[in-house]
Amino acid sequence: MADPMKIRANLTGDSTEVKVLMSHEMETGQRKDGQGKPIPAWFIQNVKVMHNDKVVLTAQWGPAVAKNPFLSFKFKGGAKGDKVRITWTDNHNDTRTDETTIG
Amino acid sequence: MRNTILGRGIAAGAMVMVVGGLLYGCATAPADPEVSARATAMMKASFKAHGQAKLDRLDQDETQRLCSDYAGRALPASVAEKIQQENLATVRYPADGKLVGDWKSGEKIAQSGQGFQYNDDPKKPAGANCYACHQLSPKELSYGTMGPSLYRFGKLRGFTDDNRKYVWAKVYNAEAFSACSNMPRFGHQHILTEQQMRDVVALLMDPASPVNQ
Amino acid sequence: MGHSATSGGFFMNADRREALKAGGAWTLLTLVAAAGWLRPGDATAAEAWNKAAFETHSMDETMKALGGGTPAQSTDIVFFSTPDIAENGAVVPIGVTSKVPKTESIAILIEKNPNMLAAMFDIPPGTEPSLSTRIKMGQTSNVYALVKADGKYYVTSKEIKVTLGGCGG
Amino acid sequence: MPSTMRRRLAALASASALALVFGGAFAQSTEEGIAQYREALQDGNPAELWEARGEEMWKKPRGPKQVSFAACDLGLGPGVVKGAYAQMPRYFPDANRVMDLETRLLWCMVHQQGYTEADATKIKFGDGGSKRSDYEALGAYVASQSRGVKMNVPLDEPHVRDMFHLGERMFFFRGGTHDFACATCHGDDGKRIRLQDLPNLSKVEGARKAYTTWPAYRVSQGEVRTFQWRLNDCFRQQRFPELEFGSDASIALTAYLAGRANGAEYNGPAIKR
Repeated sequence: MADPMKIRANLTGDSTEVKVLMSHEMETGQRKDGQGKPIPAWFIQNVKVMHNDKVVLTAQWGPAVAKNPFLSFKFKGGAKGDKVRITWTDNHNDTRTDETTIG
Repeated sequence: MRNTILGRGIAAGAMVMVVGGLLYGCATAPADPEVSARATAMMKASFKAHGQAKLDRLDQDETQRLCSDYAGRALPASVAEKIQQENLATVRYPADGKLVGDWKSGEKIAQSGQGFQYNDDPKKPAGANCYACHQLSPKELSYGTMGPSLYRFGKLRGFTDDNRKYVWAKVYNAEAFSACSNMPRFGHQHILTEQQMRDVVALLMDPASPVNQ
Repeated sequence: MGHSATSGGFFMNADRREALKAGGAWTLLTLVAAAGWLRPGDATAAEAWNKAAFETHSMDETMKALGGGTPAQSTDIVFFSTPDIAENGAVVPIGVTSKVPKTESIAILIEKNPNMLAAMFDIPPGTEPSLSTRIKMGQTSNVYALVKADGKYYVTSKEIKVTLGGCGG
Repeated sequence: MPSTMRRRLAALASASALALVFGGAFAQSTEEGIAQYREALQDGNPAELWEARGEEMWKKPRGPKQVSFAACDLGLGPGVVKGAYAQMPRYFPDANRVMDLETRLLWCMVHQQGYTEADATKIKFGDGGSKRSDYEALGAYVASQSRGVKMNVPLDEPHVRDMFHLGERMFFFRGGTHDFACATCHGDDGKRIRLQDLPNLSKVEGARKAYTTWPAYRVSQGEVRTFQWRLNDCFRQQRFPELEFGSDASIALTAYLAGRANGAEYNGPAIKR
């Protein structure tokens, strides 16, 4: 199973800054292994960030997003103690959801 | 037991018990021959042959030994002179007298850092990795500064026979001109082939080379 | 009905637009998803990944796959924390802020990558049209930040040089 | 439309490139560009993913004996992690040996958790993919627990001091086909290899700046690298044979560099190109 994400959500004024690190190969499908066989593409395709029950960001990624992806953005309306929940789904249909509390 | 990581450690620990007290309190003596000898013995026990890199790579020649022992101290003029003389004597010029090859091939050699590492294929040609330390063609932004800039080397100094011979000899054995130089001895240590040497000389000494534009 | 995560952004391909025009079913699904009634894993299955857009080699093809026209150059799109030179192409930080009113989505495109589109983000109201991420670059290239705002496309670009790092061995 | 559009975009691109040059708000030089790059990377360090994995590993019972690292003494008492990395390498009487972090972890795995040495050293270094090394996760975690702590390698201890001196000689040892020593690349101020600045590790300032960043996440490898890896790969590039994991030479050189960094605040695991 995929490793947990590392999520930070910090409130400054009325803006919540979310920073997330995900553990993922993000294999491009362009590389070859030691025997010269192509390594199949394996990458996160969809990301969704929820604040409590509201979607605050969705993303579609291609294999050009760097390995162990990083994403940072800000949204309004968050309060300390609220939940921020992030889900990713990759092209193998593997998925992972983690959450944190706004601090 | 001695073949394990932890086992080896215990054996070494015992050695420390014998000589450790002796060193304690002594001033730092970089070239203390006893410490150097123990460091060398420790290294030989701590490295293993891997691919083309065998343990004999830790056997120092006279130049390497002197430069190690005097590292971090002023190199006495007599020692420097000895190193330069001995290394100058190793320089060989090609039998056909042809010193300048193809700068395009030279540029590739200057870009490549492959060769002689334990994970390198010994059948593939080695590079000289000139750009790791020198600026050469202005098109390459990623160059190092351990050595001087060689941009416009031939243009500034002149495309003369003497300069071509000097470049050949310098690439062949840099210790012949500058004792304990950081530059590898590409000819003397058989890092580059004779033709590769010519190509590198061309990169610096061919008027058409991008280095001289 | 206002914005939802999937309405009006890059995520919408032609089929989806048709679905939306047809009303009813799709709108309900997005509302359900937005309200969090579908747990992640359920909802993600319904999320779109615009395969065609991730297989393009030029801006024209990308715009076509996204269902948009020629983007207008805009000084209201700004790169931040985006270096001019990348010490390693495997990880290149890219930050994009859009000051274009009603920004709905932001995409990052790398001209000389095997496929041009790297990432697209849908920005619902309440989320600042500003984000940063990291992408791979195979070589020195122009990087485009493409913004969709109020149904129109805007673009800005900068060149990022990719250098060979390390000892070269 | 296709080609005209492409051309228009190209024109836009060069126009904005000019704006960059004349605007003056962006990098004026390669060095500044690289500095911007490094600065931008600081925002999020994937080493945190390794730290989290290492913390879990540290706390869970493991090995044939199902013993956790709570029994493992890194020098400050069994299970104490806080500040331990900043005081390593150090002498461990129970092993009668100076050990760095990785060697000590190995010792705990073998002597407390019941692993064979062969099992515990099967994967010394990961490959950034599915091949993962426990040392990289544990190393990231233990090191992170010294963040903000001043380096304080016990150089007054005779065994450590002896290793420090041997490591110093090793630093200046020239050998191999290319005559390289550590000092070849790391013995002068203000030099770089390609575009990489080379810390002068023969000086206290350089050793402090460099040592306190390891272990580090290497973006080029997508992997956290420990100091054992750093030395191993330096010697590969030096054209030496392979430096063995946990060998005395590896510990002596670490003792020299870590000891030279004494007094500096530990600031890793860092993120590097």
